[in-house]
Amino acid sequence: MRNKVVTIEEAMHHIKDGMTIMIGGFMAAGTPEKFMDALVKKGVKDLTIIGNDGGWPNKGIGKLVCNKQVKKLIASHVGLNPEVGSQMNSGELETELVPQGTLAERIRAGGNGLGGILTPTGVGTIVEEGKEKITVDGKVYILEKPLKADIALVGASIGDKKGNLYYNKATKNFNPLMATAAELVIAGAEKIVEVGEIDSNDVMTPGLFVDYIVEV
Amino acid sequence: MRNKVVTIEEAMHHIKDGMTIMIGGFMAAGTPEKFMDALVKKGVKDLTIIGNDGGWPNKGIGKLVCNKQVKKLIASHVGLNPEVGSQMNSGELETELVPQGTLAERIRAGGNGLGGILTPTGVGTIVEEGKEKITVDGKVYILEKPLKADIALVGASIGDKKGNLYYNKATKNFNPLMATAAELVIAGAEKIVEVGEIDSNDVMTPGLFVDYIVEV
Amino acid sequence: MNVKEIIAKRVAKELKDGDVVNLGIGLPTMVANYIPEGMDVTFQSENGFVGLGQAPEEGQEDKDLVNAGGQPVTVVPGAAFFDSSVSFGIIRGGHVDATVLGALQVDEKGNLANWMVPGKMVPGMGGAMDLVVGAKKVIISMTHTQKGKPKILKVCNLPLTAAGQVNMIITEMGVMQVTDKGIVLTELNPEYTVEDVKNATEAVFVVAEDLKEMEI
Amino acid sequence: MNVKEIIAKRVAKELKDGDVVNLGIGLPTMVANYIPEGMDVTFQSENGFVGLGQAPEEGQEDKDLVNAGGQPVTVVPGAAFFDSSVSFGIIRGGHVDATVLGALQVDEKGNLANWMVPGKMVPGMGGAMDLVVGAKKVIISMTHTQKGKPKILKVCNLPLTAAGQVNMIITEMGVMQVTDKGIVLTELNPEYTVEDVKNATEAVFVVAEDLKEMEI
Repeated sequence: MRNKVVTIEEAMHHIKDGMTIMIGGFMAAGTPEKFMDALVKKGVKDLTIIGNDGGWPNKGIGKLVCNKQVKKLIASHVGLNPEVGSQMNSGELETELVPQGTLAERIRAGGNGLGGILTPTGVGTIVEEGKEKITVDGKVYILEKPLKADIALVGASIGDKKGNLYYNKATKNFNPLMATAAELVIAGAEKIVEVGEIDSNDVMTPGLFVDYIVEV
Repeated sequence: MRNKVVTIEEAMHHIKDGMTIMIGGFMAAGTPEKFMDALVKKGVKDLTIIGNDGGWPNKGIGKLVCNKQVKKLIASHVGLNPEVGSQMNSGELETELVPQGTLAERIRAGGNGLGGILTPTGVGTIVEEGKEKITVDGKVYILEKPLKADIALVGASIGDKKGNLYYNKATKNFNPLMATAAELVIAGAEKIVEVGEIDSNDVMTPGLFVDYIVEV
Repeated sequence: MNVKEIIAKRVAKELKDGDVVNLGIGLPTMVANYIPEGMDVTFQSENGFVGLGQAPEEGQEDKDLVNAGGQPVTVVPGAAFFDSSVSFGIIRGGHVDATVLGALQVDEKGNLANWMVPGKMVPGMGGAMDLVVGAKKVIISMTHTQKGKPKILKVCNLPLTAAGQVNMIITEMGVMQVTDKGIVLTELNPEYTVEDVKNATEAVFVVAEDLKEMEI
Repeated sequence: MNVKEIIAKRVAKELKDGDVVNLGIGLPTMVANYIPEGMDVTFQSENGFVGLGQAPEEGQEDKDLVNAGGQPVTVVPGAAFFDSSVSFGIIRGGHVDATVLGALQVDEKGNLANWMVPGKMVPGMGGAMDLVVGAKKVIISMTHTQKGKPKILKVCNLPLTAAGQVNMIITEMGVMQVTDKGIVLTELNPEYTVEDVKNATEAVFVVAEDLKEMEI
C-alpha cells in the first residue's frame, strides 16, 4: 500500500505559483488552518482560490488574501474580510461571486464528471449574464458549468492511513465536494488513525479521493 | 411535534391507483420489503415505479411486477426478473431503461430543484434519442431531466421519531436520493429510536424529508 | 417593544408546527425568540445542518459548530449535519418552508434586492439567491424605510437577488402580501394610519377589504 | 488453465498498486483472484461501496451487504459505503482507474456493444454505460469469438453501450490496444499464430513491431 501520510512540508511541496486551489471550510470552520499558515510561509503567489468565502483577516482563506498571494477568488461571500474589498477596489484581486448553492453544485459537477447543471438560482439577476439559459418544462434555468482545480486542500476531523475522512459537525460544508474535484487532494486531519478504525458506514470522503494526508 | 410514527396500514393508505412511486433499494437490498407485501395485499394498480431494478420474482420491486400492479417501470436493470421481460414482450408493462448513474442524478436533480444535468453517459447510443445534446468546452453531453414522484418508499436500518434515517452498509444506494424527490416520503425502518439517539453526524437522511416512518 | 422586536414577533406568527425555516443574519435571527413553547420549528443553517439551537454559553463554544455568519451556535436533539450540496439541495429543492430575510429594496412584482449596492463594497450573495428562489415562502422582514427613504418601490433599481419571489413583507408598520395583482396591505400596526404607510411606500398597494390590526 | 483463467490472469497484470477498479459480472469478477499478494487494488461496487472483498462463508451472509448482482459479499478494512449518486460520481468523474467488462461486440473505433440484442429480452444497461464513459481505462475481457463468430468487428451492428471508449481488448488469443489509428495486436498467446487471430477477427488490425508473447 502506497503511504499517503506525509509531513506538511512534503504536502505543500506540490503547490506552485499560479495554481488553482480549492480550500474547504466555511468562515474557517473546516478549513485546514495549518495549510493556510504553511502557504503563507511558502509564499506561493498568483493563486486562484475557490472557496466558500474570503475568510477573516487573520483566519482561513483570508490569510492568503491579506498576504497578497491570491490573484483571483471564486467565492460566495467575502463580506467578513475587509481586505478582500479593498484589494477588489484597487484592482489587485479579481473576484467571481457565485451563489453558494451554485458554487457547491459546480464543484460537485466538476468532481462527478457532469458537464453542468441547470439551476433556477440567479435567473433575472446579474448572475445570468453571459450564461446560457435553458427552459425545461416551462421553467427557466441557468446552465452553470463545472469547477475543477489543480489542488484541493480539505480539513477533516479524523482521517485514516488510506485517506478515508470523517468531518465533525459543521466542518463538512464544502470539504467532501472539493475532495472530488481536484487533480491532487491533500487532507489535513486533526487525528490520523489506522485503516479500519473509522467505521465504513461513517466515512464521509472515501480514501480513493485523497492523495496525501497530514496530521495537523 | 407532529407524530410521524404510524402503522404500515396508515402509511399505505396514502398510496392510490395510478401513482408514481419511487422504491429504494438495489436488487432488494435496502428495499422496504414489508411495504412491497402491503402493496401486494392492498392491490393498488397502474403504478409507475421508479427504482434501480426489477427486483427478483419473489423479492423487492419484482413482487409488484409479478402481481401485475405496475403499468410502467423506470429502472436501470431488469434482467434478474424474467417476469419483467415477458410482460414487456406482451405489452402489459412499459419500461424506460436509464443508465444507473443517470437514474441517480435525475432523482437527485428532482429532489434538489435542478432543471437537469449534463452527462456524457449515453452519448452515441440510443439513450440520447429524443434528448437535447449540449456541448460544453468541446465535449458533448446529454441533457437529462429530473425525476420526481408522488410517493417515495425508502428502507432504513434505523430511524428516529423525527424521521432521521441511518442506512447500514450497501442498503443506502438509492434511498437517500429518493427521500428528497417525492411529494410524500414514507420510510420503513428496522428499528425506531428516540430523537437524539442517532448521532447528528451519522444521519444519512435528515428527518425534514420524511413524512411518515413505520417500524418494519 | 422596539421596532425590530415588533417585526420579529409578527414574523414568528407566520411559522407553523413542523416547519423548516431559514433565518437570515440580523433582524431575522430574532424571530427564533418568539416561537411559542411546544411548537416544533426546525431551523436550517445553510452552512450545513438543520436543528440550529441557541447560542452557546460563554466557554462552551465548539469550533466545529458555527452558523452561516461564522458565529458559535448549538444544535438541538435530532439535528443533522450534511455537506453544502445537500444543504442547498434542501433549499433549492423546496424543502424549506419559509425563509426570512432583510431587504434593501422590494418591489410590486416581488423582486428583491438585498445583496449589492453598485460602487460600494460587495459582500457577495452567499446563500441568499438560492434561498429566495428555493424556499416555499419568502418573508421579507425589515424596517419600512431606510432613514425615511422608502424601500418598498414600484421597481427595484439595485441589482436583484431574485425576480418575482417575495411572498410577504413584514415591517413595523404592517403586513403586506405580494400577489399576482400587486401588493396588498393586509395588516396595519395601530400606531400608524394607512396614510402613514402610503407616505412611507413608493410602491402602489391595495388595502385589503378586511384590513386587520397587526398581530403583535 | 482454462480460457477464462488465461484472460483473467492477463487482465490482472494491467492493474497497478493503488488502483481503484470496477469488475463487471462474470469473467471480469475472476480478475480479483490474480492480484499479486501485497498489491493494493481497491474494488468498487457500483451499488454503493469501495473495498469489495471475498464472498462470505456460508452462513456468514449479511443481507445488507450485496454486490451489483445482488449476491452476498464482504468488505475489506478501510471500505466505505455511499449512495448511488456518489457511486456514479466516482465512476463518471474519472476516479475509477480501470473497468473490466465483457462484450458482445467491439470495433475498430473502440465502440462497445454489450447491453442489448434487438428482439431478445433486454436486461438493461445497469451501470455499464456510465462505467465505460467514466473509467480512465476500459478493458474488454472476453473470449475472442462467440461460437466461432468474430466479436471484434469493423463496425458494431448491435446497439452501442458507448462510442469510442474502449482502450484495450484481452482475449485468450492475445492483447489488443485500441488506438486513434485503429487496433494494434501487442501480445500473442503462443498457442496461436497471428494468422489464427486474423481469422477470428473481422476488424482490421496492425501487428505491433515489437509483438510480445502474451504474459500469462
